[in-house]
Amino acid sequence: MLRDEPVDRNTLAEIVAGDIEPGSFVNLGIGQPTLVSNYLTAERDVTLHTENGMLGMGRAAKEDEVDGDLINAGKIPVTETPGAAYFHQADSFAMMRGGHLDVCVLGAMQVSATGDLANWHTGEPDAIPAVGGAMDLAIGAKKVYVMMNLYTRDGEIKLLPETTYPLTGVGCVSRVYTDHGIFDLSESGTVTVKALFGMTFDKLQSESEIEFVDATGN
Amino acid sequence: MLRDEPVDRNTLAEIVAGDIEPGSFVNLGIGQPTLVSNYLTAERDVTLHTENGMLGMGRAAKEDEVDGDLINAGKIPVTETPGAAYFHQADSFAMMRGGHLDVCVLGAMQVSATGDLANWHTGEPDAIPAVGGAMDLAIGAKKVYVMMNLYTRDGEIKLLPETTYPLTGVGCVSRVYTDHGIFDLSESGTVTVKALFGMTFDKLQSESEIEFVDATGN
Amino acid sequence: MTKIVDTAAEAVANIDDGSTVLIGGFGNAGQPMELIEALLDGGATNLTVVNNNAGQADEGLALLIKERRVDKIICSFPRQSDSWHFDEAYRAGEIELELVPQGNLAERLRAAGAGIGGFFTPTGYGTMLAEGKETREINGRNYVLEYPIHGDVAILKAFKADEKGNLIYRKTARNFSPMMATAAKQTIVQVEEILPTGSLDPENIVTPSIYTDVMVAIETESTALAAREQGAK
Amino acid sequence: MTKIVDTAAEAVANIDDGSTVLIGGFGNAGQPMELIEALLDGGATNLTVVNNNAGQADEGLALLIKERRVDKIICSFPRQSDSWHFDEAYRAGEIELELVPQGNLAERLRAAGAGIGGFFTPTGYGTMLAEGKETREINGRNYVLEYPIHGDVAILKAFKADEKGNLIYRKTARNFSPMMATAAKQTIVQVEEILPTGSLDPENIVTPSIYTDVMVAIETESTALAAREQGAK
Repeated sequence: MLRDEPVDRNTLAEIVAGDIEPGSFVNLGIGQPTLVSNYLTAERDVTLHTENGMLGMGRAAKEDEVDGDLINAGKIPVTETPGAAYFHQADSFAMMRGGHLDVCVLGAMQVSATGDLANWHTGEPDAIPAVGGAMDLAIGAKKVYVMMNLYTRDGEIKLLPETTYPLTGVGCVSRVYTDHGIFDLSESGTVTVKALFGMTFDKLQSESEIEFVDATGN
Repeated sequence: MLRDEPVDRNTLAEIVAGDIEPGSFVNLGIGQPTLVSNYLTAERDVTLHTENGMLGMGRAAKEDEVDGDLINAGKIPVTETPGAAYFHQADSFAMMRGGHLDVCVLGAMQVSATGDLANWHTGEPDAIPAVGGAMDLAIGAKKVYVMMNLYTRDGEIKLLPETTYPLTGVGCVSRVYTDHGIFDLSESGTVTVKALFGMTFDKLQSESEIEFVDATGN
Repeated sequence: MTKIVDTAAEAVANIDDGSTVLIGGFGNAGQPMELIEALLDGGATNLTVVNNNAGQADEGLALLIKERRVDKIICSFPRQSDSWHFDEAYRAGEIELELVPQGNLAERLRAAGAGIGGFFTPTGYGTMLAEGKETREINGRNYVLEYPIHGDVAILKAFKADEKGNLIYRKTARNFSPMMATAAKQTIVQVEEILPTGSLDPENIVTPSIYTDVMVAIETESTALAAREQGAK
Repeated sequence: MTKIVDTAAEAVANIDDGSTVLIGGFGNAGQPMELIEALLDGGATNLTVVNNNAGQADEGLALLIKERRVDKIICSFPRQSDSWHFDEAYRAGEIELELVPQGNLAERLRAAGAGIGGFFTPTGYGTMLAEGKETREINGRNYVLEYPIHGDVAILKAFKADEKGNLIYRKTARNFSPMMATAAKQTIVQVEEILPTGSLDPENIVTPSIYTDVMVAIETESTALAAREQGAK
């Protein structure tokens, strides 16, 4: 797939949603991945997991629905869908760690060619660290997808031969969705480019020492 | 305590029941320990645990109460008491292993002076082994009591310096109730004789190399 | 997504020879008799079975063993007064036995479902069931290292389900089933009744739908027992 | 046996200086605000606190930290937009932080309650949070060895209790409380309402009475929220 322009976050969320198999159980990380839920139509019958103890999480609560006892992992009030189930935190993380979720979609600061993920800590000495469920989510599904901008605000590429920030998980990411393209990762470090948005393969290859394989169908 | 005669199983069960603190959570093993429940009056407010997934187990079911979905660890149909709770086998054994029960009462083939317990296997080569929850029960309470006859049918004493049968648990028994007396065990191997029934201290001491301490108050 | 099928035979149709089959139940309570019968009729063989027991009398798991479909059983309490089919197979050297203390069995199944690689348990330390196993003293207590037990398939009995696959159980028939549902690649459940999604209170679900792959509604004695209990109130 | 007391102050009266206190809640959901306030009023200090977070805004755990009663916190997610009291204490070097991935935190609390001496978890392997920890490859996957977290006391919020001490929770306010109830020497619970024993369905109990030591009935917003939900049906 090729597009002339980079895609915006909503378009990217729609693309991710389209790649999730109907009937899947999915955890959407905080931030950009949350947008995916807007494109998961009822017919897709996707069940959302929130790691603070619920399967069948619904949309964000409207003002008159807000219930302090019903929040998501980002501490945002949400709603309940029919067929939902509540459970405690140990059962909830057992569900992730045990590989029962079909897909996790996470944000990232950096991803390596072999699927190493850095998304919790810049490593700056004065930063107060907070990991939450990030390391559990990183290893917490059959497929772990990352959704991020390909470049930092300073123009540095975030898909790297090796990450430089402290790791969240080792070799855990299978696919990366970005505003400039979609990438399948592999243990060997070969990265298959599934789609490019407003960028040529040559331009991409010129920016990185990663061994890219062009599968955009161009 | 001294009595002129050995005590029968029911009398011994009544003595054990009398030693269980009001409000305790208790697991009674299969066989002789089950008799203890007959002497746990309502005022004692003792809650019975059965390792197949229940707190608040009631008495054995009468004929018209028999429910195949409500059985105890011996697979005997039982009843439910107000305030009961059901849970799965992992939670049930977590309750034992985590040391939450106040007392377990178990049968035994042999007990050592240091509290080693043998109650699951004679070690005979042609015996089909079956352990069930025995090893979990052995380490599964704040206090583990044994109830047994002091002698085998062949007249061999079952409270020994060291067990000869395969172990169920190491150093786990704190007290032994028998037809001939009651014994407190210790890590050091010193056994304190709390009561004797139809037996003198000298007779007991003559039969064993255990270092007995007479606390019968005689 | 949970698939609802019409018969026990369809439910167990894709259990292959050589599978590790986790079978729910403690004695007969919670034992999925109809699924086991279908498995017997279906002919799958060379199975490894995980259950607390090794069958009672002449039904369910006991018949699988009688017919020599089970190469190996992992259980805590095989020998009972009515375990004659197991006893015979065992004495004939025709079934392998891995004896596991009951709490370790439950915890090893939980570990499999929870992605835990191994755990240190005090149960069995110093006994012949820990021979050859790694041990460690932690904070003054001795432990044995035990590993997860994974299943290819779990066959379970629950009480009620909703169409989405959420499950509740009845009384002590719950026993091993919630762990087994998490520990197998495929979980097949017989339930008394499948209700419309939304009928079960989300607070009371014991096995969330994510773990249920195949369901079949089969009414057993449990339905009558529950009705009797309701009537008595 | 569960003791029922009349006030939050009585409930927390015997929490000693230097205790390890497990505090339920994920953010404000399930956080036992009234018990924490009583702990604040009671003056206990030099505490080690275990919670998912390190307090929000100007209530509950945040105030305990503001008042420098907490020497150390074991949590997964201290830094939030409104964690200013923690941030200040941390930057001043006046609070020690043990950062634990959330699932490992939950599992370590469960292990403490379940008598497990340690367990191998894949979470955190290869990261700075596993530095110095024992690791092991098991069946081709890499794991970190983690140990239980025991508490001297747990202070929790549940939804309903019966007089015997059985507990149920409400929605995602359940979170860490069921594990914490099992992991502490003493478990203290604030509940919306204490019902006569026999009022709760034995199938639906989340925390069995054996884990509950002290209870106090305190009505909070949860009661109104549940009533609103009932009304909406």
